[in-house]
Amino acid sequence: MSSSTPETVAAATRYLDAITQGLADALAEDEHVVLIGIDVGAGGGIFAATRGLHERFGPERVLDTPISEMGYVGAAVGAAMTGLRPIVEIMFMDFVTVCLDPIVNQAAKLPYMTAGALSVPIVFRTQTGAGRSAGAQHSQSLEVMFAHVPGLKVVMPATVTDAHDLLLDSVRDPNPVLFIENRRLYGMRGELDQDPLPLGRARIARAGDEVTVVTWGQSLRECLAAADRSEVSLEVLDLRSLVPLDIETVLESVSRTGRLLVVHEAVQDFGAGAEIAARVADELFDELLTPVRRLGAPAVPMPFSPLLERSLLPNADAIAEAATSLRKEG
Amino acid sequence: MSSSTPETVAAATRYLDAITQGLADALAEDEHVVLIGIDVGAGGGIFAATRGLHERFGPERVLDTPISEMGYVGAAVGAAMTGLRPIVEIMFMDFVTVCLDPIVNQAAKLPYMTAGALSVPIVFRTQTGAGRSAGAQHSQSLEVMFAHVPGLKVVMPATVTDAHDLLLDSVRDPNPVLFIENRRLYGMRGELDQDPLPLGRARIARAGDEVTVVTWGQSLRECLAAADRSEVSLEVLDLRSLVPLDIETVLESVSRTGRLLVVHEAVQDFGAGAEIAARVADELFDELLTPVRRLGAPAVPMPFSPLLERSLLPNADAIAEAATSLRKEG
Amino acid sequence: MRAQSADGRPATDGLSPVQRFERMALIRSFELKVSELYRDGDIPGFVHTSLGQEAVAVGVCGRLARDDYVATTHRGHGHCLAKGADPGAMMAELFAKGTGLCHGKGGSMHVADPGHGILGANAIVGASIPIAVGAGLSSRLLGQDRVSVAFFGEGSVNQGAFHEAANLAAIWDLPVLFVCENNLYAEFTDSSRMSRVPSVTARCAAYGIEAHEVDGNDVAAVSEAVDDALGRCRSGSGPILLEAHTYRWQGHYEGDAQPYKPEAEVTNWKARDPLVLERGRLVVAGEATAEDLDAAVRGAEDIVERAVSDARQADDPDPMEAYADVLINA
Amino acid sequence: MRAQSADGRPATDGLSPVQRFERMALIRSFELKVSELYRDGDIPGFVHTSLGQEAVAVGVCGRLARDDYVATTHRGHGHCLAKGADPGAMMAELFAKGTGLCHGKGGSMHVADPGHGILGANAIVGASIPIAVGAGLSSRLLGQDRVSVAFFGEGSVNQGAFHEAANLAAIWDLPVLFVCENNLYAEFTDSSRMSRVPSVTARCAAYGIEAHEVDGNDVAAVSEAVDDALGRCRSGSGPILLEAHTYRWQGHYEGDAQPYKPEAEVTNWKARDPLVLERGRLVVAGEATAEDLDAAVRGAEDIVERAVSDARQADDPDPMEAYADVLINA
Ligand SMILES: Cc1ncc(C[n+]2csc(CCOP(=O)(O)OP(=O)(O)O)c2C)c(N)n1
Ligand SMILES: Cc1ncc(C[n+]2csc(CCOP(=O)(O)OP(=O)(O)O)c2C)c(N)n1
Ligand SMILES: [Mg+2]
Ligand SMILES: [Mg+2]
Repeated sequence: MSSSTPETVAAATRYLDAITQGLADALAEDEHVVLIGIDVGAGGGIFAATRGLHERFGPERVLDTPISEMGYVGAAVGAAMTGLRPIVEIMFMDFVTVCLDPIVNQAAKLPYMTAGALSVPIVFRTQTGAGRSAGAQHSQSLEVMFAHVPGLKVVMPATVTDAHDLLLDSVRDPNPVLFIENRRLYGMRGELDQDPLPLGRARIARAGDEVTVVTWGQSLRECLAAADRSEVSLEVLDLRSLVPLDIETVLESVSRTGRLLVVHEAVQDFGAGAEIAARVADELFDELLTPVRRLGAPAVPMPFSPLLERSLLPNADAIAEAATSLRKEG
Repeated sequence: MSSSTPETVAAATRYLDAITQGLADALAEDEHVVLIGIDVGAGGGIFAATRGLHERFGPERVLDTPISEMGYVGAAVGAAMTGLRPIVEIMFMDFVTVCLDPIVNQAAKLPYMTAGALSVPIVFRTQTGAGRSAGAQHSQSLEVMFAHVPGLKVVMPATVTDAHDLLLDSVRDPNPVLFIENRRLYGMRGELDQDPLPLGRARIARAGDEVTVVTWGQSLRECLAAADRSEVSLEVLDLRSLVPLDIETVLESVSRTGRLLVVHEAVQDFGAGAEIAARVADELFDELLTPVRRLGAPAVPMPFSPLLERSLLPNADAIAEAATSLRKEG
Repeated sequence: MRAQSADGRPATDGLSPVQRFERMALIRSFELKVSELYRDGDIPGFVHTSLGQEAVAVGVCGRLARDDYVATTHRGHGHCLAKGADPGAMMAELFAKGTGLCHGKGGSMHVADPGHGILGANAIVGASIPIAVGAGLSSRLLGQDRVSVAFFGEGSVNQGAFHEAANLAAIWDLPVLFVCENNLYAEFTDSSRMSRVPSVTARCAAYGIEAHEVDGNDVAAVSEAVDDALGRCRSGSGPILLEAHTYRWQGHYEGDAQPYKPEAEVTNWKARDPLVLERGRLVVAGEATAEDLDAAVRGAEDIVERAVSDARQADDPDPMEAYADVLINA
Repeated sequence: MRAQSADGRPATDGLSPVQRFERMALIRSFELKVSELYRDGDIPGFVHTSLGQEAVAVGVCGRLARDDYVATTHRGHGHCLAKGADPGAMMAELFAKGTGLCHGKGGSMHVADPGHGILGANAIVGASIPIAVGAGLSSRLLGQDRVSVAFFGEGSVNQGAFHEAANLAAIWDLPVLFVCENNLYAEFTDSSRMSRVPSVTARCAAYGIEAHEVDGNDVAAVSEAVDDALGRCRSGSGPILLEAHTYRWQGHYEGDAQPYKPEAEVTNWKARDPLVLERGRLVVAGEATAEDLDAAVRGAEDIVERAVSDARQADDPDPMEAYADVLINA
């Protein structure tokens, strides 16, 4: 946990509580920080992530909005340009489709278009997470859309400590940051680090020497489970952010293992995994023992049926199998 | 030109005229086809692409809208669900940020979510094209955002005949199609094919045997110019559509040349080129003589300055250089 | 053969007062059962019931022809049942079974039944409004006399999609009936706090759209207002809005404990139970006896019981359904 | 030291009537020159001039303090000059030079000058409205008494962004002055065809926002209306809208031949040239002599000439500027 944070958090904290704590710490350490979103105030958020903050920090710091994402996300960008440091919530990642402009055309570009005269220190806080029958319009992982747009950082915490630490780092960052939680992880428990890894660095979540597995978000759990059960030795890297992309850590690992599997919950086709695969296949052309493989969701919308949905998401078995087959190939 | 098209088009047609002709043919051949957009009617479109259509087909077939993209694109989707075949214009591709929902969450998903009970035969017609100092909010090539979303076809005509033929194919397609023109090509002249290549097939724009260059949109011209001046023999493939992706034609070519360069105007990082690179590097791991390389714009918004802008776009020189260096590597 | 409504429109589905009661009883039973099943974990995903709002659904849809269109929201079960969707196929959909209306791929938030003119529930607040307007456009341009109904909550009026779509329907004089169910809340938020003008009727003046308020718990009043409006809609004079004042009995979603609602408010509204009110009216007017109506309620309960037991026994969707209906073969 | 405006606000920048005339003359000269330069190919990109609308820019900005905010549109030159941006740095920006306000990276559609409270022109119709609302939020939450002005055209009122942002400013009682320049056209479209309620003032009733119409060609009338409004905005009672009736002399963009405008309309509006009107008023009222005003016009022309010759001689941006200001170092 950050040294400037006064609060202590109980051991075995839930990911959701780590988010709440991160928000509270951000609000406490800088009076320019405000929370803005639908039902983030008195209601405490539909996942209870902001519970208690309205009471503690008051309605001038924690602002409920109408169902007007284009309006309030745009206003948050304007507020960030003029002295506030808003954390603005987009309830489900799928809803970026109604408020993409302030993120992609405004926040991401204004510092550049004004040659740095304006800055936009803002956190767009959202969550994704397929696997709960939320249907095709509430299950999308669209991180590649944002990683592709210059001027945005894209952060995807996969652990409890990162839920807290990366959130605080994001708020302190002078750039617009898209902070993507995963609601499947909200109930997960873990410890908060005393000495957090900064934003921009990948973490070796499990050391190994035969196949490097690069992932982020909820897929990390599946990858770790695969590492547990696989006879192949997997080195699991949690990317933590897509922008900045810590390609050095990835290259260092793959140059040791000679094999790479990229795993993500998002659709595989034209997904963020392709960038990592393309970079590594290029830069380690002579070192790679086997082709770089990717494992993402197939190119279909997420179905409602839990059975169908489960059949589409990369799970520990599929990951272990892909790793084994890579190991066998060369 | 399609056989069902009554009109004939003069030789050495402009790309822009081929679009107009494609729209006219579509309106003429199917009375369910309507055009919808800002100033597409009496005004004839800000690039004159719809000139004359309002007069010829009347205000019930060619509909001017208020500046309400979310409303009219959404309405066009609703119309496509109920018997019309709308061609709806989004004036600049950058404006998808104000109307992404009807494209990504509605049109792309409704057929799936309803198990095929609904279909959405619609063409989202838009244009992009950096290189004319249009600034960061009028210059983006965002095709990867759509190629990543299951349920959409993504078409990018790079030639005069494709401007016409692929447009007609898109209108006849039972699926939602994002049709992305390039305004830098509007003045380009060329011939209309008698026997058009169907949507979904890549075209070998130039045969060669040392380096395969895969591209689409305005970059095709640069690639062909590079092929002209390069001592290396380039095989240039015009992908024509990202979805469907004609990976077979790409694999066939690269398995002959052993080398691949992917070129696009969009930002390279997390761009569509990464998917093609990753696929080929995986499937032709043993055949590739050199790493797959990509050439796209660097991760910066497009600056206004023509000088700066030019320095960022992949041009014939850079393409030729990249090809030469690939040839030298192995 | 077909019954004629006041405006000469064939109204096969125009319900008699007793049929309306039956339909309301069906929705009531269905929603009560769904709430119970959700609590017990039999139904996955998110579920939003329409308990307390039955008179709006039936008052409106009871006056529509089978081929009139309806587009609705996350809270759409009642509208679908009132419009004629099969309760068995709907229940099977909520159970994510292969026999469901959408083969288990849509779920509660995406039930659709184009055969009954139901263009679907929708999980994006505001998104179905432009879709309904588009259906109205089809009707007008194809020379049909179908009306298109958009159901939405008062909270969604703050979305840009409402603003743009309402304006569009008005300038194009489309046969669209906007039905705003003002149930006082949007999620945990008292909607009157989210606009200085809580009256949706008053806000319609901005579009030049005729708007009327109606007691949404009085099915006869709603029917009458709708009859009036439909005639005008079909005559070509453009859209009309009805603001139906009603109340959401349950939480926003199943599982919401609703701490934000004053107890007296709940009590007062429950005292105006639309089924009880209509029962009283029918009996007093001599249109039905208490026994008839008890039988109607038992009939509804039977239908729902059968729907549940059929759904339980039905097969899961075929695993290949996960891959079907993404893109239709051209 | 500082002059005080009626409401006690320090108004260093509050312009006297003669200064207002000077400022209008500056805008007139600037825009005429820009039009000429664009025609001659000296200025790249898209350019939209504000000829004919000078009185709105000066009437509004002439009453603002330096630290009050302004956010504007594609047609923003006049607003920036009126708010105090340096004409030399602006012209250099339009020339895409390194000495430009944005180092040549923004251009006509993105001029910004935060030192004068100018949050930027914007190329996305409607996008600057929420940004201005956000600046108003900063002002309120940071306890400042700055007012935030959103300039926009009547065409953008049909965008969802306007609807959402206006409602938000109203419920949050923000110190925002909405200034709608109703110049009758949006691109090639007569805006009165795009809403049944062409009066923007009337449409404000939907938000409970006080709105007034003003003769936008009468700088004194605009000033007076603004003075009135500013006091109320700063008092905490929330936003106010002014609808300034005016006329766009030139085409939508430079190069547009405007076939869609009736000749008499153009003649009538040009007869109400805001500079001629104000000149007459000043002379009649004895506030200035014709000679004074001629001198003012010559002064403005000199400033613009100098701006042009400086811009011509200025250096292009450093090539490395293309890569700067994308992400700020954390
Ligand atoms: C674009 C978008 N924003 C937010 C949500 C989350 N959400 C779902 S329902 C709802 C409230 C809708 O309120 P109202 O329109 O009054 O309908 P009601 O639930 O009362 O029927 C919200 C905010 C969403 N689904 N889509
Ligand atoms: C979202 C979006 N849609 C369309 C456009 C294209 N466009 C630029 S200016 C304009 C007209 C704006 O009209 P109005 O708001 O009246 O401003 P005016 O040009 O009259 O100053 C349009 C449609 C755009 N830039 N952004
Ligand atoms: Mg409601
Ligand atoms: Mg205008």
